[in-house]
Amino acid sequence: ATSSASKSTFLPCVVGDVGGFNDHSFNELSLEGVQAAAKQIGTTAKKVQSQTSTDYAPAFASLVAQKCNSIVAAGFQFGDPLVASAKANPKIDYVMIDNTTTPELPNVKDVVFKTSEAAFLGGYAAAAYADSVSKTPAVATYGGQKFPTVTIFMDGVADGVAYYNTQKKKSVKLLGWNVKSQNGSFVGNFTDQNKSKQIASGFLDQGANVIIPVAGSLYQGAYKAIGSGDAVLEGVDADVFQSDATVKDKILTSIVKKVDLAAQTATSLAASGKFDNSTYIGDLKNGGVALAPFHDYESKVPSSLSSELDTIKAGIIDGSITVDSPAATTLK
Amino acid sequence: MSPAGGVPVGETGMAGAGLDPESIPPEERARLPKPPERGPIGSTLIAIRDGNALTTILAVVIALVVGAILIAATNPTVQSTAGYFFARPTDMLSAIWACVSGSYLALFQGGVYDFSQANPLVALQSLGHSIGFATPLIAAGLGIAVAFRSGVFNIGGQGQVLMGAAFAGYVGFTWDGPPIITLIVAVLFGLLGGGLLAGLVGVLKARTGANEVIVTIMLNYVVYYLLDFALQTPLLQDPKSVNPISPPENANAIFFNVLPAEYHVNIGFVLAIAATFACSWLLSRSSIGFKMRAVGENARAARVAGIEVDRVFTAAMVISGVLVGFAGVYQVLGTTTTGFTSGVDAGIGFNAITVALLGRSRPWGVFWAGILFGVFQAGGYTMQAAQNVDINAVQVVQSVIVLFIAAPPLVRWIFRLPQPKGVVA
Amino acid sequence: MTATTTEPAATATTTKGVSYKTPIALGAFALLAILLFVVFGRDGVSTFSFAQSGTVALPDVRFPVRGTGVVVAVIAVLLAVVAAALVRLRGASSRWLVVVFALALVVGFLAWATAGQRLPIIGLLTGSLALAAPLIFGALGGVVSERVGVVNIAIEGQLLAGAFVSAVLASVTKNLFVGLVGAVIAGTLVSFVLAALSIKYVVNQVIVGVVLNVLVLGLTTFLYQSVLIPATDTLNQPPTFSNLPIPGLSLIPVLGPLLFDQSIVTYLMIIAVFVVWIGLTRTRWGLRLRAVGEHPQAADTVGINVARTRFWNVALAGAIVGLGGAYFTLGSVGAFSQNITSGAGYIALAAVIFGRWDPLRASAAGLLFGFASQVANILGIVGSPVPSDILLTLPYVVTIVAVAGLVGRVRGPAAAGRPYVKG
Amino acid sequence: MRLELSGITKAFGALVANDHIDLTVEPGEIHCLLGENGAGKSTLMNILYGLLRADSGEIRLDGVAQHFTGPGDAMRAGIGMVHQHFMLIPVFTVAENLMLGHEQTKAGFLDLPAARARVQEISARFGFDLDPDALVEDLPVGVQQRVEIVKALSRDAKVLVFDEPTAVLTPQETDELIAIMRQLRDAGTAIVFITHKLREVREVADRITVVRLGKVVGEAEPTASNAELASLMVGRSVELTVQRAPSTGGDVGLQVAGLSVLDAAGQIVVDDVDFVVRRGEILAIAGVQGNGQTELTEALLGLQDDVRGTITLDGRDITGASVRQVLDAGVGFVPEDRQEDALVAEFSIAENLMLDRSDGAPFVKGGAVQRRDLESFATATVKEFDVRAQGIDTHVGRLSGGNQQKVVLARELSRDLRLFVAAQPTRGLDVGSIEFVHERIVATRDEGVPVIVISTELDEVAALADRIAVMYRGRIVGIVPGDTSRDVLGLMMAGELPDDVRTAA
Ligand SMILES: Nc1ncnc2c1ncn2[C@@H]1O[C@H](COP(=O)(O)OP(=O)(O)OP(=O)(O)O)[C@@H](O)[C@H]1O
Ligand SMILES: Nc1ncnc2c1ncn2[C@@H]1O[C@H](COP(=O)(O)OP(=O)(O)OP(=O)(O)O)[C@@H](O)[C@H]1O
Ligand SMILES: [Mg+2]
Ligand SMILES: [Mg+2]
Repeated sequence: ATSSASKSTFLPCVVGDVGGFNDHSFNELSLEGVQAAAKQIGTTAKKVQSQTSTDYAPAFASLVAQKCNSIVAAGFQFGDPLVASAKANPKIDYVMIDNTTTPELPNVKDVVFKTSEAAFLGGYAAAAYADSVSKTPAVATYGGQKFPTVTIFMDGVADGVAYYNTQKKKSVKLLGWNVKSQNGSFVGNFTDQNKSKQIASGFLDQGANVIIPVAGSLYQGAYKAIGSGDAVLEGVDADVFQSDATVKDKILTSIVKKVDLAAQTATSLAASGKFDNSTYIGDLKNGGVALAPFHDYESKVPSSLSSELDTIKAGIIDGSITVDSPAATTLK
Repeated sequence: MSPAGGVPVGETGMAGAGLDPESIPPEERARLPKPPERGPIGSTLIAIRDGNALTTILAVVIALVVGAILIAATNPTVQSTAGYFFARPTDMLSAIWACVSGSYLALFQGGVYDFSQANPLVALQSLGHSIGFATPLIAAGLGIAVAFRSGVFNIGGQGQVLMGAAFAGYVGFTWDGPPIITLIVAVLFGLLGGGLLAGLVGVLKARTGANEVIVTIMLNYVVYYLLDFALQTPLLQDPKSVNPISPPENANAIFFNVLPAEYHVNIGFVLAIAATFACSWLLSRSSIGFKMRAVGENARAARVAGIEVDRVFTAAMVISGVLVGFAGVYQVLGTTTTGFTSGVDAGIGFNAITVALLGRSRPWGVFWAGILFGVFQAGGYTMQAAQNVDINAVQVVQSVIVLFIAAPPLVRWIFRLPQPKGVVA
Repeated sequence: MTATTTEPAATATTTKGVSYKTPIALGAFALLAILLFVVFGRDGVSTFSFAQSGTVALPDVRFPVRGTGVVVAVIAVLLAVVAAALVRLRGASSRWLVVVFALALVVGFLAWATAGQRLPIIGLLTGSLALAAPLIFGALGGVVSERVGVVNIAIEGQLLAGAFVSAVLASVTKNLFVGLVGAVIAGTLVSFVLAALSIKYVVNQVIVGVVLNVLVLGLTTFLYQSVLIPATDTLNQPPTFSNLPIPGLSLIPVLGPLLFDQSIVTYLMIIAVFVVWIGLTRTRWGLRLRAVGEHPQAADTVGINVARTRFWNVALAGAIVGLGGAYFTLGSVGAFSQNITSGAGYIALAAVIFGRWDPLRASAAGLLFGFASQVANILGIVGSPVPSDILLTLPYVVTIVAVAGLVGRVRGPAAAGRPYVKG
Repeated sequence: MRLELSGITKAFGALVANDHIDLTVEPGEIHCLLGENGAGKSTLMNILYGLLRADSGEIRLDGVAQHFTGPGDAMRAGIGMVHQHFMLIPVFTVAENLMLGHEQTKAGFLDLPAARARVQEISARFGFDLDPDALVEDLPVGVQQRVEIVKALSRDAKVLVFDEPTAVLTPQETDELIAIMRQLRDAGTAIVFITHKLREVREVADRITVVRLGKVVGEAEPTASNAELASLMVGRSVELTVQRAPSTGGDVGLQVAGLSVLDAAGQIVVDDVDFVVRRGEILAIAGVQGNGQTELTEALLGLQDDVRGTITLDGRDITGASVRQVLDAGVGFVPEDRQEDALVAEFSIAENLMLDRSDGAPFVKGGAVQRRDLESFATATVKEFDVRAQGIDTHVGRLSGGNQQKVVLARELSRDLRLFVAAQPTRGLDVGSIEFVHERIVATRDEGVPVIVISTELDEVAALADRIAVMYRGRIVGIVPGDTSRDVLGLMMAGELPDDVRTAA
């Protein structure tokens, strides 16, 4: 919608959800994406973080008042306030991350992710690794709170582990999540590191070899639970090996959801006047979600794993392997 | 703000862990209003006469200075110019001036009056936003204050807001009834929700002696997780969403605007004003209010005088819960009408404690304290957006202001002001 | 009724005066037990595992779930009846009876919930202690502060400040003990504000506490985001205390890993519990502290400086709570992260009251809460049929039930919350 | 040690509580301070003890000027004080209370055995019987007062202040205390003794100083008559004994049969009590504090949980009725502890006057307080009962004890009564106030209301009673006529009923 804006005056903006811009998750990544785009354009982005989960409208209003040209918002609760703001400000381009909005507006772009596809690979890799290091292999996952953006990871992981078991006729256990009953282990928030640590310890007691905490920065608690033990972690959202050097020695791999890339791309498009309202679905095919490299574990995972993962990835892309997640049902 | 009206009083049931007549320092005592309680105008006049308005203004001044230090210290321009301060001090000083004045202007523009707008009516929309934030805080603050005055310490605001929101929200999205009636029914259900939860606490306290501080803290968590659960079941979840969010409210259940839509001032605010009048009447003129205050001040004497203390506790909790529940109602029918989540309480339950205490548990004190908080919240967003001030810094400035407002003796000491007139000791 | 029909009072039956609260509570639980363990009984075997590394492992205990459920339900009913009988005869039920009842029910519930699974008892207990540790520190600080007459709502803020400062100082100096000292100082500083405002400037203690929590949360989050995050390597990467097994003792089955294979912070906590307990009851410090909290004017008349006593003991309380803050970082996960305490201070506040302002009972209340949380964790881990959100309410519900059913009316320090203003 | 106070002035805001007071107390002298409620006696003593700082004036001990910053300094200088209101920690034991502030320790721990020994030693010296391990809150007030006295004595003070210690003591206990004071005086201690009981003053004083409105108005001789002392104190002449006609003895108003009360711990505190009170008569219930009188009144009012037996008022059974029902049945009640049980300190006089009529007529209509009615009622009542206050909006907590008591009386007596129960109605009041209270009680009787007066004060019992019931260990030892001699009553209060005594049941 904004085509007249020249590069120097274009003002990209971002709204964060209550978790804050340092959540090691979608807020942080969307800010990074917008800031990266701003740097490219040669400007600085404005950011506003909601103080509570009901005042999204004022957050938008304050950015509108700053004369932002594009606004990126991440978090499912933003949906309707964003639509309302977009309706009132047709000249501003809006990017809605992790949610699909109705009705379709010309200046709103939805960004969603088939996270379960990457998580499937993550689950498979975890199972393979666990199987290679233990006679009683087990993979554990737990969440911060039971949000679909969280459980979609857990679904994918569970399917991946199950796929490994059927393919290899093994019985790698999955702890912490039951796809069928959609019930599992949760911290109850995204801040209680001590509790996260105790839950991870509990999984270690149950013999977990790989732990996948889907809980923002709470993987730090899990890292401490492992201590000098042999178990490893899988990161989520970002490639945690790169984003948090303090834990990289235990990061087997990460299930990456490229919110940053999506935010950056959409912002750049808006700046260059090429913004469109088509929904972006990040998946394995377009690289919107991915399994990060094994980095230091490259040599410790079974040598055939990489090629197996490539095959599975191809299978998922061509549809021969399906990943089910109730949480993904709205992703057209 | 009108701190003219004494201080919150009464055994808090935290076994004396609260606010007792004894806790009133002599100089406060001397300023205790003589009953009858006055309306807003009267107490403002008294406040000015007694010099309270002055200490309040000075408190805000100190807090703003503290906030300015915080804002300046974390401003990137200030930091970079500090590197060569001795070479060219003016750079840093002007950077400080720029960020501090800019931030506070933004706060004012976002919270009270946006003078960058030519049209004064448009400029006043900021105040409308603040009122939107203030409304639930006033209602919940009144609830906490009523409990306080009766000697019960209600920390269960969060749970009661959630209950109010869930009950009202449920009616609002399931029943597409006629205008007004739907709204009334939804509101009443919400009040019922808050009242039920708080009433449970009251009954537990009356029957088993269970300390209300523990029970309310625990119930906050219980209600939160139960609501989160319900939001994942067909009971409350929007069938169109996979997310734990409720369906949007039906149009007839939504608080209608009383000013042009841009002002975001709806009937909820009118109801909050009405609630303030009602509480004022309740506490100073009604029989039940009289009993509540008697129990709050001296439960033993109240019992000897034939007042059924346990019943009064329970009644106070229920009234408190109803008022706090209204904050929840406002959240779903006034603020986020497009579907609520388990975060719908928006921290109101806890902020309301501060609002109540800041307003010294007097209804009109609570009202103005709520407005002040509303201004901060609305202005806080503009501060963030315009000056890139961290939301947490805004929170710190708010807290500092509250502390200073609550401590007139400290402010007087800082400014070497004399004791107000007519004070003993 | 006439004078002649009035029995000598001691043997007469009454409806008022004696409390049937406990038997009623037990009865309700017995019904619940029947419902859960018998009506909704599950099949399979639950294995309570005592496996632990490096010590003499006890053998596993296996419970056939249905049978265990029935037995527990029967025991529960019997004990409830006995309790009612005791109240009728003696006017009060026995504390031991309640303990046995609770144990039976816990075993029954754990067996029921882990049917077909393995329940690691050691992990359950050590995890409980780990979750309880900051609560216990917080509760001890709360007890000290409130016993001297100052209501401490600011426990949450003190914990958070302790967690923040200890992480930063330990990172910068690479020295854990400097971190601990930092935590103590941070907690004390928060206390200074509480003490100065509430004692010297007679500001309402509750308001100061509530606002301090908001202030510290805002400040630490702000500093975390603007200062720590950009310099994680230097400012927020503290070492953590490793466990120091006490030779010999740590080999004792169950108790060894629980009590004698812990980090310094946990040992400090255990020591603190006993020091505060003995100190409060047996020393001059404790006597004066309690006197000031009960009747400041009386303390004044015997030459005790009330304001000073309050000020320094509130500071001490902050120091203790600050150590609890260090538990979150140096004692548990190392790095600070935003709102890492997640409301532990409010739970500790509840533990203070639940524990009737007594250090031992308050610590026990903290342990109960930690235990209930860890039970919920483990049930989530082994995969229980209960939805996760419902499981998460477990510790809170347990607390409410315990407070309403077993504790009842409590009386705190008489002068807590009241500033002392000399005439 | 010789104590000299000179020019002591202390103002609380506009109120000058002490106005250039001079006072000298010689060693080996018992110096009585007399004055009506609020005259400034306690203020003066609190200044001496370092609890308050004087605005001007000087304290000299043996000629040396003192500068006390707190009670610690005063104690070190050799001053001891028994305060008007108990300064004991209720949840501490006697020994702990005694050691507080100057604790002995052994290896860092409190040396409780030493404290116990000290309690026993001092109690033995003065002939008390104190259990060092008893919790103070469990002790009857008389015994608590002994603890206070032991506390004051334990530091071997050279100047001892007793601020109204006898208000809560029985005659026997008072006599014991007087003996102790004499013993101390003879050992050379300088003693200041404050009391409102003129009998005690004349019995023990070596010198008497009278204070009025913060100023010393003169000295009196111990030989002065009660009437002289009283008029010096109050500034007018006071009727020391109320004029009353003999009881007319109407129908039975209240009948209590087989009444027993059990406390929370299941102990019997009122044991199978029977009595009646007729319309137009005053039944005084005498006895040493803590023999069940408090519980008896509370049982009548519905304030006790565990009550057996029957209470019949005008033929209606009110056993087990709630407080509300009892009040509505026409019972007026003046509780023993006015500040804790009768008044809400932060409420105004007017609000306190409607405290027990907070539902329904005359002050509440349709759930709303009828403020105009209340105001006119309060204005009239304050005038009628001569409550000295700035206005009906004054907080009751700021009134003197005597005026507070008048507010309670006014409230209870302005209802239509069928029974009036007054517990310790004049405790701590000055003679002027006592005169007033007694007059009102007698007037109530004369209107035909049955009245129960609970008092530990034999003077009061003698002044008011038509009949006297004496309680001992929860039982009524006997009911005797109002003119029964003090000696007999004294015996009865110890549980003995002499054979030759006429009973009047
Ligand atoms: N802390 C205080 N603040 C304000 N005024 C006070 C205070 N203490 C005492 N007063 C005032 O000083 C006057 C003298 O009080 P004081 O306690 O000395 O009387 P008193 O002679 O001891 O009376 P009583 O015989 O009843 O004990 C009172 O009338 C009261 O108005
Ligand atoms: N904060 C205050 N402001 C004004 N007056 C006060 C205050 N506190 C106490 N007083 C007054 O101080 C005086 C002394 O208090 P105290 O409790 O000794 O009462 P009193 O007159 O001695 O009555 P009593 O006979 O019951 O002992 C009272 O007159 C009381 O009204
Ligand atoms: Mg006095
Ligand atoms: Mg007095």
